Amino acid sequence: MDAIGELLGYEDPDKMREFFRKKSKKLENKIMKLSDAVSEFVAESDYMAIGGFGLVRIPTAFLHEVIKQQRKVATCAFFTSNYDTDLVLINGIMKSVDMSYGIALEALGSPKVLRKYFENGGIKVTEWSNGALAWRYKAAAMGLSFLPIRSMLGTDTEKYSAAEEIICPFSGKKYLAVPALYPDIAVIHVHEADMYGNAHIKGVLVADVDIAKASKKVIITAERIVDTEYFRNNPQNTTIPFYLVDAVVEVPYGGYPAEMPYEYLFDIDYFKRFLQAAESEETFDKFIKENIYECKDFNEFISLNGGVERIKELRNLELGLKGSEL
Amino acid sequence: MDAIGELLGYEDPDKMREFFRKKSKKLENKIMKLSDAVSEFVAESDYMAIGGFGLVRIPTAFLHEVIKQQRKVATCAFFTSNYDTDLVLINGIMKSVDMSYGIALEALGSPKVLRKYFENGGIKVTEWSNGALAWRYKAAAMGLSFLPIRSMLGTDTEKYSAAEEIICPFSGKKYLAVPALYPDIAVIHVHEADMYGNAHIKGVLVADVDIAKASKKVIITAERIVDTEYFRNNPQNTTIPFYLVDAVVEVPYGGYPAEMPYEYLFDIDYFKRFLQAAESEETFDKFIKENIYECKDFNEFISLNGGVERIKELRNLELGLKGSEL
Amino acid sequence: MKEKYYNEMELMICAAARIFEDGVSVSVGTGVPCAAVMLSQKLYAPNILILFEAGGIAPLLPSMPISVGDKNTMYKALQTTSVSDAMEMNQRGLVDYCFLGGAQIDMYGNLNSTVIGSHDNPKVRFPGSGGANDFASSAWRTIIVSPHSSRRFTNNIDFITTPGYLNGPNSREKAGLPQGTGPYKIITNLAVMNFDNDEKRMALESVHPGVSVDDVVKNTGFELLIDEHIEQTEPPSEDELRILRNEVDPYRVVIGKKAQ
Amino acid sequence: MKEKYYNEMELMICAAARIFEDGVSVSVGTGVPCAAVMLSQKLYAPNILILFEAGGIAPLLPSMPISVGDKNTMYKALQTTSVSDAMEMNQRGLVDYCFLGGAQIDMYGNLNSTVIGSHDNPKVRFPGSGGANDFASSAWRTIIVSPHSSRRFTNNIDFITTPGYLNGPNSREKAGLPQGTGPYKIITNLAVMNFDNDEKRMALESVHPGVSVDDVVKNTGFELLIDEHIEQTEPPSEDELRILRNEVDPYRVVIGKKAQ
Repeated sequence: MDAIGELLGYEDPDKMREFFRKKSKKLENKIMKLSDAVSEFVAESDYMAIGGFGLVRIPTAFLHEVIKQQRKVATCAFFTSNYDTDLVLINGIMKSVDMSYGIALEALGSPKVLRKYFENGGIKVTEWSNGALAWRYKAAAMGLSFLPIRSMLGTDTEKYSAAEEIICPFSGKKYLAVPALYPDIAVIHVHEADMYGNAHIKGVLVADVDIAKASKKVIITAERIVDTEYFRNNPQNTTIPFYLVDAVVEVPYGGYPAEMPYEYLFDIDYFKRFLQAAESEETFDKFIKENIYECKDFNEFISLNGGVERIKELRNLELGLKGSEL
Repeated sequence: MDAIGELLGYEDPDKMREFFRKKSKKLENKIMKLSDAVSEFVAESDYMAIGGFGLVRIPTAFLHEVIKQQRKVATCAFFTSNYDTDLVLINGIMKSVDMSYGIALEALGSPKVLRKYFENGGIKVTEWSNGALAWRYKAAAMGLSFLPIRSMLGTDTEKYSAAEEIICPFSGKKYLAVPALYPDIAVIHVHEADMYGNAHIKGVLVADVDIAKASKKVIITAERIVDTEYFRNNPQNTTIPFYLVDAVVEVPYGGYPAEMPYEYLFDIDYFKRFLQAAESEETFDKFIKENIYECKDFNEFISLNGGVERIKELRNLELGLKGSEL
Repeated sequence: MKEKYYNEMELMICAAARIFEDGVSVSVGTGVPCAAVMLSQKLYAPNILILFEAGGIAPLLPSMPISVGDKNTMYKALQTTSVSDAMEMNQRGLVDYCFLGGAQIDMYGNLNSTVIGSHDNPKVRFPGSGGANDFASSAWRTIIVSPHSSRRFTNNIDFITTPGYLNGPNSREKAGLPQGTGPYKIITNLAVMNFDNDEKRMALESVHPGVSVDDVVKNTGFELLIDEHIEQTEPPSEDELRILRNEVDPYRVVIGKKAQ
Repeated sequence: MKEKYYNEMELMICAAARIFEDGVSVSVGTGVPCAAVMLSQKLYAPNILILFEAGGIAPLLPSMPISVGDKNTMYKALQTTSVSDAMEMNQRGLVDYCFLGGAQIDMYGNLNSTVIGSHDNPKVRFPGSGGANDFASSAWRTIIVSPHSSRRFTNNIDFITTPGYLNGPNSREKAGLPQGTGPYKIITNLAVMNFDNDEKRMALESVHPGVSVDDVVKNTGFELLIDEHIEQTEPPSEDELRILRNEVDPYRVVIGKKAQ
């Protein structure tokens, strides 16, 4: 089968080696303000990758700031993604995307207004499975221009992808080769980071380690900054090592309204309001205006939605305290 | 270049899928006595893989028991290996091996007697690099019959390997495809394990996670058995999950004379005695007789070499206590 | 009559829960699949190994997850890991069952969760494959849960997101998919179906209480293989319902929804 | 005279330590390479990123490791990870320098650490590639440290374990190795050598104090490229020796050995 999808985010591995060679490996203070990180690192030509999964560990603060600053990106991976890519869509200049999952908040439903971006034919989609996109990141992370996989074969998902069939020289079996994916920018929300960019993620890692290795620029937003001794005293805590990272931004509750494992649950009420608003352009524009454009910063957004009191409730829910229930 | 080495440890991926399908995924008590684990699991036709690196985290107790019981294996991966493969060689029935590194205790020297096994032409060697063997395990661990790599190309290491050159369909670049490696049995020494086989390794992981995934049977030897709650309360501690594991053996100091990171240092004096003895067949046979055959169990071996007092010294050295120095 | 003591959703969950042998591994998402494995774990298969593609392995699910990576998917889990690790476990042959759904299903069990209409100019755009294609490619047995209608059960499938038996016998193997895998059962609000071993086509296995074979035929847009004698699906037992309602889904997150 | 205040091993370590720009990453093993990066870190390149193939990343080496995975390689490390992770970091282009040795070296910088004699019936069997082939394949610059003798520096190399420039210009690229990589410098007990940019052949860069060009030629089994004017290797400075002896290797684990 010949795949007819557009090949996005791919580069020659030797060209990427040259790029990675030039990245600084110094222990430098990379802490930045959120607004500066967005204005300095997000460019219109960028392919953006976003960490987390579904309603979990989304770099919301960063993405809200991207919208506030009306920074646009050229394309994006819709991979295990919900609220995150919804936010990227709002800026609406993407013409092509890699997509394994998107425009749905899993069990909660789908934001109608954003689905229209696709149904109007305004966005060209290259199809993948979650595994395929995870493996595309992994190929790049391994320093390879492709990885063989056993998914997608024989389906329209293969046909509308940009993969190529190959034969294993040992078994003679057919495999699908997926091309490495090198995002220009990745944004990953973590529990702890130090000033150099060493970062610790608790709970499921999704594809974030490979995304950090695959991406040209990596922005870490962290619930809190910790001393480097935190990592030196337990180097197994280092989920993402400093030399991959370009900027570190401290944003307490920076994942809200998504869940931060072991810290606070997602705010299901917020997401219901979001989906409700997304029923029409008008209500949606109003919702985004109130929750993003008119909030002077992320703290104001949290305040608008219940503030630290709401976070406390979500924290109790996350930790299963006080007989609180979802 | 056409590689002329013998292809060892490879199987068809679909055949391996059938094998893995049948492995029990139940939470069963897998704790066994050391001697039973050896007699039940080590077979003469086996390809054996050994965890750890160099002088670090070697499953010594298990391997000493293999020798005591005169259990032999058909072949073995000499990968980052020192004392471990030296021990496997002692039983001496291997006709072919995969080798990236062996018969040397790194900076300390090489056991002359064991080098002779190779210099007498009695063992056929398929050559690999450390990376290549790590990636062969990883291919199997990923459910693939091969992985593309960028090492070994153009060298005699490639020529005497069993790899195949392939072309990347995206970049047009030449890669070396290394075949998946599926050991029949793997032995891995860990810090903590529960009765089901969940295992935690501290410090460098070497290739042990991939080895555990790639191998048909996996034996865990552990410094200590812990309650399953240890893992359920921090599931990021699970370096090797239970469903990969066939047997769990509790052996305190089971890595001695190798280092167990954060617990005890390697016993450099022992290794010097070992190398000294390996200067001649006669002294070596005597050394092995005393240290292995004539020890009724692993505790007696430790006692012979200084006992728990020596372990205490090595522990102080490992932890850098009391101004103790290597 | 049946509405007296159970609803369609409860029946579907119970029918699914009975499939699993003890000690099998099952990849699940949110909703019905998750309720089914929880029920199965409590009643039939205490050693069932549950995995979520976001990386939660063997959690002691305290209640229904809403997101495939949320806290319930890692509650008292035996490991938290990554998407590729879960997918590679599957690719290695370690996942016995997966649970999927789709907007369209054809007679070979191929699933569409991508678009209605043409790919580049869709009438409706769905979320896409997610992990469905991966699990259906490499898990040994795929279980499909779906509302039953002739619009959904159609051979005019707009897009094969996820492989069933593709074009029939041997076509999975020819495409390169792992040997011996494929769709196993389909559970709808009307019936349970399976696949004929030779033809790899969908066959009726049992109809739910109160449903006739004809009801199923009318709501299926292609020809089902139908044996002369079709059993009735075992209705939920008292035990199943008690545990489902009291322990598995006390807030009626899943069983409170309509099956269609 | 020179023996008065330093030995050959000390000179080699100091010559190697001066190579590194601040902020580069270096893969090292035990012995001279490790002493050199430790010295470099203390004197010239405080931000040098040290990595060990067993998985120790950016440790604050308190003293010389004896094994590539031992406690020193992870002491206050910023990450402990795996062989494949370290090798993939290298394959991605993130390792600037690696340090290697070998039993034989030819004029293209190819190394043998596998056998003397034939492969299948060797006179001497060495440990094999270890990680050497991987690092020399993908690290940007390979530094070779070796005793200098015509037996070792020979074009009659019995086995190419680890790639230098293979058969000369473009042969690495033709073989499929990553672009722009290859041997960079060779440091022996007699001299420092590098590689001619066009011919990819070994060229003399400097001779150590007290060593003549002729001494180097006599101890090299192939024709070296030699410019008319050859510099003298800068001898160890007082600072270098003080730190090397007091802080880097106080127990003379490396500097107490003979270079040959």
